[in-house]
Amino acid sequence: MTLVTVTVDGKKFQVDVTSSLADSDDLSVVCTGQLRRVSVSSTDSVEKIEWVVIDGRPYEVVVDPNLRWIKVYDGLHNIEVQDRSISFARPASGDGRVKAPIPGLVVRLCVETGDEVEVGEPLLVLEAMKMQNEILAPRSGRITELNVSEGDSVKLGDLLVEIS
Amino acid sequence: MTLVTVTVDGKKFQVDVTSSLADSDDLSVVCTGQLRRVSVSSTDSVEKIEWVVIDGRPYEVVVDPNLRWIKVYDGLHNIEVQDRSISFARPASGDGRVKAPIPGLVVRLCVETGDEVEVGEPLLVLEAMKMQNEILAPRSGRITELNVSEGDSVKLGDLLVEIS
Amino acid sequence: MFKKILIANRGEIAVRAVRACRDLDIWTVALFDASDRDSLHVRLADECVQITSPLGYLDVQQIVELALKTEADAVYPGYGFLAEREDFAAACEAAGIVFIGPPSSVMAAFSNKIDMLEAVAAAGLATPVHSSVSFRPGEEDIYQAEAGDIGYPLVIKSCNGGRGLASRIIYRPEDLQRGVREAAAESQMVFGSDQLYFERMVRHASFLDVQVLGDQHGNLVHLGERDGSIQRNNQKLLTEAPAPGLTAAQRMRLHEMALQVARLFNYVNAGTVEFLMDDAGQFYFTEVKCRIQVEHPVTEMATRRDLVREQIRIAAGERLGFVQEDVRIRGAAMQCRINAEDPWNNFLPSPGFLRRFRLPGGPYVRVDTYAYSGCTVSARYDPMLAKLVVWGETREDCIQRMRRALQDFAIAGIQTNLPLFQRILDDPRFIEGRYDTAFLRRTLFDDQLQTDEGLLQDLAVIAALAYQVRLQSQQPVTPERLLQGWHRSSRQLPG
Amino acid sequence: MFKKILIANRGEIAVRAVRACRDLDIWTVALFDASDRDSLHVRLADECVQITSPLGYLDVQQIVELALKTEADAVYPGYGFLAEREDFAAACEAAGIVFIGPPSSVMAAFSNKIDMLEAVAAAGLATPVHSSVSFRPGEEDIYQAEAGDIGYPLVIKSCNGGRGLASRIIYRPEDLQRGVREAAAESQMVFGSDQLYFERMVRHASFLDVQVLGDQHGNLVHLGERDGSIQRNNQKLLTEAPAPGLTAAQRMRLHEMALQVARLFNYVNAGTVEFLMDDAGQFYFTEVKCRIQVEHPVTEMATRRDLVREQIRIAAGERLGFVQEDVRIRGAAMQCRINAEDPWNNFLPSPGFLRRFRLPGGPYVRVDTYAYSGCTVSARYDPMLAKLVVWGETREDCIQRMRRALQDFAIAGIQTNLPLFQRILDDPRFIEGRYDTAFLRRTLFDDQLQTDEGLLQDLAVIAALAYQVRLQSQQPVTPERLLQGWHRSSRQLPG
Repeated sequence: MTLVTVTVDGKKFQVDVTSSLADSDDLSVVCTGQLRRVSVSSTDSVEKIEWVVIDGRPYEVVVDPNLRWIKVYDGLHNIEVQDRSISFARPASGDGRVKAPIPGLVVRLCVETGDEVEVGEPLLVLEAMKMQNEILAPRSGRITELNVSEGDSVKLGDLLVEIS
Repeated sequence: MTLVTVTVDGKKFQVDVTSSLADSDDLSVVCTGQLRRVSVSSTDSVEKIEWVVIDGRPYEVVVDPNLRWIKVYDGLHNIEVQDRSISFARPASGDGRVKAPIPGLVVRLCVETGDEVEVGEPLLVLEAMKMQNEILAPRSGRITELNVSEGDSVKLGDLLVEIS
Repeated sequence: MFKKILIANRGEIAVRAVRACRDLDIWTVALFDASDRDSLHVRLADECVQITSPLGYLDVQQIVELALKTEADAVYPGYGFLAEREDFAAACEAAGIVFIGPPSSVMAAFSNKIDMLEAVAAAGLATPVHSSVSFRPGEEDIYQAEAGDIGYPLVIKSCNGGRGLASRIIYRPEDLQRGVREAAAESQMVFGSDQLYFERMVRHASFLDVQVLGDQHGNLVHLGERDGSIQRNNQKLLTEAPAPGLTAAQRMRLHEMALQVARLFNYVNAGTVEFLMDDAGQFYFTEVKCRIQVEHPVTEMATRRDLVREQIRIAAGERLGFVQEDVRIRGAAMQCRINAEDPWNNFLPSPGFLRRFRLPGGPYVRVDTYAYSGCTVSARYDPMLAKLVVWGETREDCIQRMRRALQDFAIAGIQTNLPLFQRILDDPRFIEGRYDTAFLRRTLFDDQLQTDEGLLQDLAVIAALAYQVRLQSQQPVTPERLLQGWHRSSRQLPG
Repeated sequence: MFKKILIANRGEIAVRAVRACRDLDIWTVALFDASDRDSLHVRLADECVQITSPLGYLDVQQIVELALKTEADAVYPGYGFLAEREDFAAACEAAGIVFIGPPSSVMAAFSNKIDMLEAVAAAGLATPVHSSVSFRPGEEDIYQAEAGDIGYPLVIKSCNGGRGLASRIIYRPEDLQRGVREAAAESQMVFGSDQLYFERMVRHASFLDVQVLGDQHGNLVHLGERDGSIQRNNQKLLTEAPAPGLTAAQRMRLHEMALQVARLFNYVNAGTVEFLMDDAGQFYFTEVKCRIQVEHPVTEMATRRDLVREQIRIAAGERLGFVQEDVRIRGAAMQCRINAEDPWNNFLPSPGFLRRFRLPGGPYVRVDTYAYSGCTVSARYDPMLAKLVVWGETREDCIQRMRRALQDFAIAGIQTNLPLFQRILDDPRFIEGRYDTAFLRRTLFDDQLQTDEGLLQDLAVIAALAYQVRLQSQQPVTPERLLQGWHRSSRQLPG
């Protein structure tokens, strides 16, 4: 029995998974008061969830292991899961720590420590796949940390900039 | 350093693998006196050998884990590997024990224990994939064992008949 | 046009149908049994519903109920299963659901093979010599007499049959009784009746299909012929259009006859009028297939018409969007029926997990399949894995492109009959277009002839490496697997 | 005809070339750098040879040497890399190897953009207003004066450039200096020269390519036009044929102009004559592309001519197999350029392991790609993952089929711009064929508008299940991944 609140593209839904996954591959889930019959390709790991059938509606899906998004036929949808039973909230997405979303080469810095930046403003330019990619500020604030300089090559996930 | 005699579709070749696989993915192999430069997709396991480049000739391959055959662009080739260094010979392929090559249902027996059979003669009919499949005698001889009867369903590899 | 179509089939034709519906912006409902929940036709559909009947895809009643439950306004039958079942078409019509195919009244005309042959013969077309009456396996005196009149070799056929199922070629009188018994049993199993009849075998025949399309407003066209002579167990392994062996005059006559037969039965929707041509160039009408055929993409490549789309449009009451003069057959098209079976091991089925499944590509190459990398090929249904279809400006280009596409097709995890096609395409008689229904039986495939020393040496190198790899990863050789299959001695001629 | 062709390229065009050679029964040699050893073009080729130079696929000298070493009698350049390098064509010719493209003498005529524009203008065709002299970044007084004459907005272009590389649109004088500096640097990097010139920007333009083919015997034909107006960073994302915005008269005039330009330069082999059309319907000649283009399959689908095959045949000295009257453009064709990048995250590249890669199929759908399930998309080369091309009897059918094919395309492991195309195909202006080069910039994509409540609820159910699965398999949430990317706030208009 799992009770969660799920936010999908900004809309909130109450979802209760009433049957445990061990039972079978046909599960009952209550979403906003309505009972859903659900079958799923696998319950071993999030990566293995690749198709789901809900009340006869089949979905081929890709689920982010960290439950930030789900990809279906019409593209990507942002999600956020909040566990009501253990009232544990996942961090909001407005986080100010900007990490390298791809490995690449820092070809230009657009800000310095102490600068005030607006959301969407370019912070630096990362070159990868023969393209120059602007890394934008996820939120407004002041640059409190700047961990790279031009010419640095960075790995996936390296902390580049922190905005507070 | 591995010294083997390989029989491919009935033709014998002396092959010496001079460099150990650990070195790199570029290996030197001597085949019938000629040095070959070889690179291979993986040397972790036989299943992972999926492409090989020999002196600039690329091959996409499927290798039977038990080294009975190799599949390339023009189909299947039978092989037999004999290790010269430890003079260990793999059993000949004329073996008389006939195992179920697919799971299925025995719908007809064509022989009884004690019968004399010629190579290629039908032993029994196995139904799978909506088709009736004749299992043929791999060699001539006498039926010394008959482990199934009509109506039996058999698993992959079950011993069906033995010919001595 | 329809809002929602239930697809009463599985595998590649169900996938094909979902796509055709999407191309018309029609909602689809996929049907699946317990073993098919994960299949591609289900994944691609807008909705899916499980068939729980033990009869599975053959349960007329449940399928009609599910169509009503899901509010489908039409049902697409595909081929096989219920596609040629007059009672299914009737049940759909009774339930107010459109059956995408000919109306049951038209199908009824084909339900008795002897009557159909007589009707066509009465219209002045040649048909194979056949028994005047039908019989059941018990009526030996009847069928012995009939067999005597017709002479050997003869073909035992089911009165209700089709798709070559339950048919046997008998060469010698002493084989007749067993043949009749077997055919009757199979006919009972497949078609629910053991009524049989005989046809005299047409030797050295070409197997010619003419594709026709008729709408509900009396418009009828043909889309040229297909040569399906390269068969094994009545399965067309390789099909091409146009048929290589026809003169322009013969071709025109063939198409004319096909239209004549279709008119005779007031045919509606997509159908195939089938003929045998003997080595004297004489055509014999054999049957009409009241459904889409496995080989339809060959015609689609040659004419650039989407046959499944036309089936749906016709069933919805629309008029044909074109007339005979608009049908242009350009270049040559060819289809190889790729089965999950091993041609070098007596065509044993080869189900299992598809570790690698990389489709051939490039211009004018099309693959219709339900399979994909990482799926499992079930042992439960027939072994057809994919249909590889190519088109070329000339027959020569087409053959060369097919050779290339066969090489491109990378499959690991199961065995397939790909190598068989590579050998067919290199056979001089095939290249010259001189082949008939006996081609496969007569053709001996010895792959040692073609393998050059260089390739064998490279294979030896690969084997040696694989051996060393196994030594190092010390996988024990399990005797069971060691001794299973792959005896060269069991390699033999297909057919 | 050639015996053996070395393919001096990688990725999908190298795969395309290997297939075209196989279709002509020509032996192929694949070139690969250390990172490409495992790539599809290597796997499919008959031979392969490694390029060890740090310049990789750009090393003229080593590639010619390898062609000689492998005894190739011709080299296929594809697009990008050395395809438009006159010196490469010359080096091949000097080494006695056929360069499959126009002779270097023809390419020379295009090496200086200003001269080329003047030549075309002299022949009486309209060209964009452009600077009369070229300049280098240091010569500010010159380019300020030129900019004054031409007026804003203007386009900075490289004299030696192509493919829109090293070009910048400048709207305000104060941006000119920085723009020139950047363009010069990029031009130096890409084309080895920092000579620049200006063109006045043609606003609300349509980007029209006319495909031409000329043999060595003076025969020249066009294969119709392509509309490539839907661009981002000078990359044609969606291309269609025929161009939706042309009247029959305009179309005829456009084709005539293209042939006129090709004749003017005695063009040989496959090429593209490019024009801009302003909102008044006036055509401006811009450049000639001396190579196969990324978008060539669109023309292949519309005309059923194999352009790469024709390139090879022409280079081998053969005559065109057809005349202008034989070229029939039937129906409509469309290509989506699928990139490994995330349109909702500022188009960041998304390299990585392809866990799932299932191609769309069915009639008249073609995918040109180097990728396959289980391969790794390298961060080293450009993000083009696949070219999805479809054909339809009408433009409407074509759009609907493309929608279906985009839904069919199953990719997991990386992000792609597939959703962007789904939105383009639903845009009313696109559906009506009313769009220009500003379309993407002007189009706002808000995917919340289209998602209905039902889908959102089902997604919530899936998310809840995934959450429970993760609880049970207790995978810890690694802060690093948790905090990376996917901020909705960073979603913004493409372009």
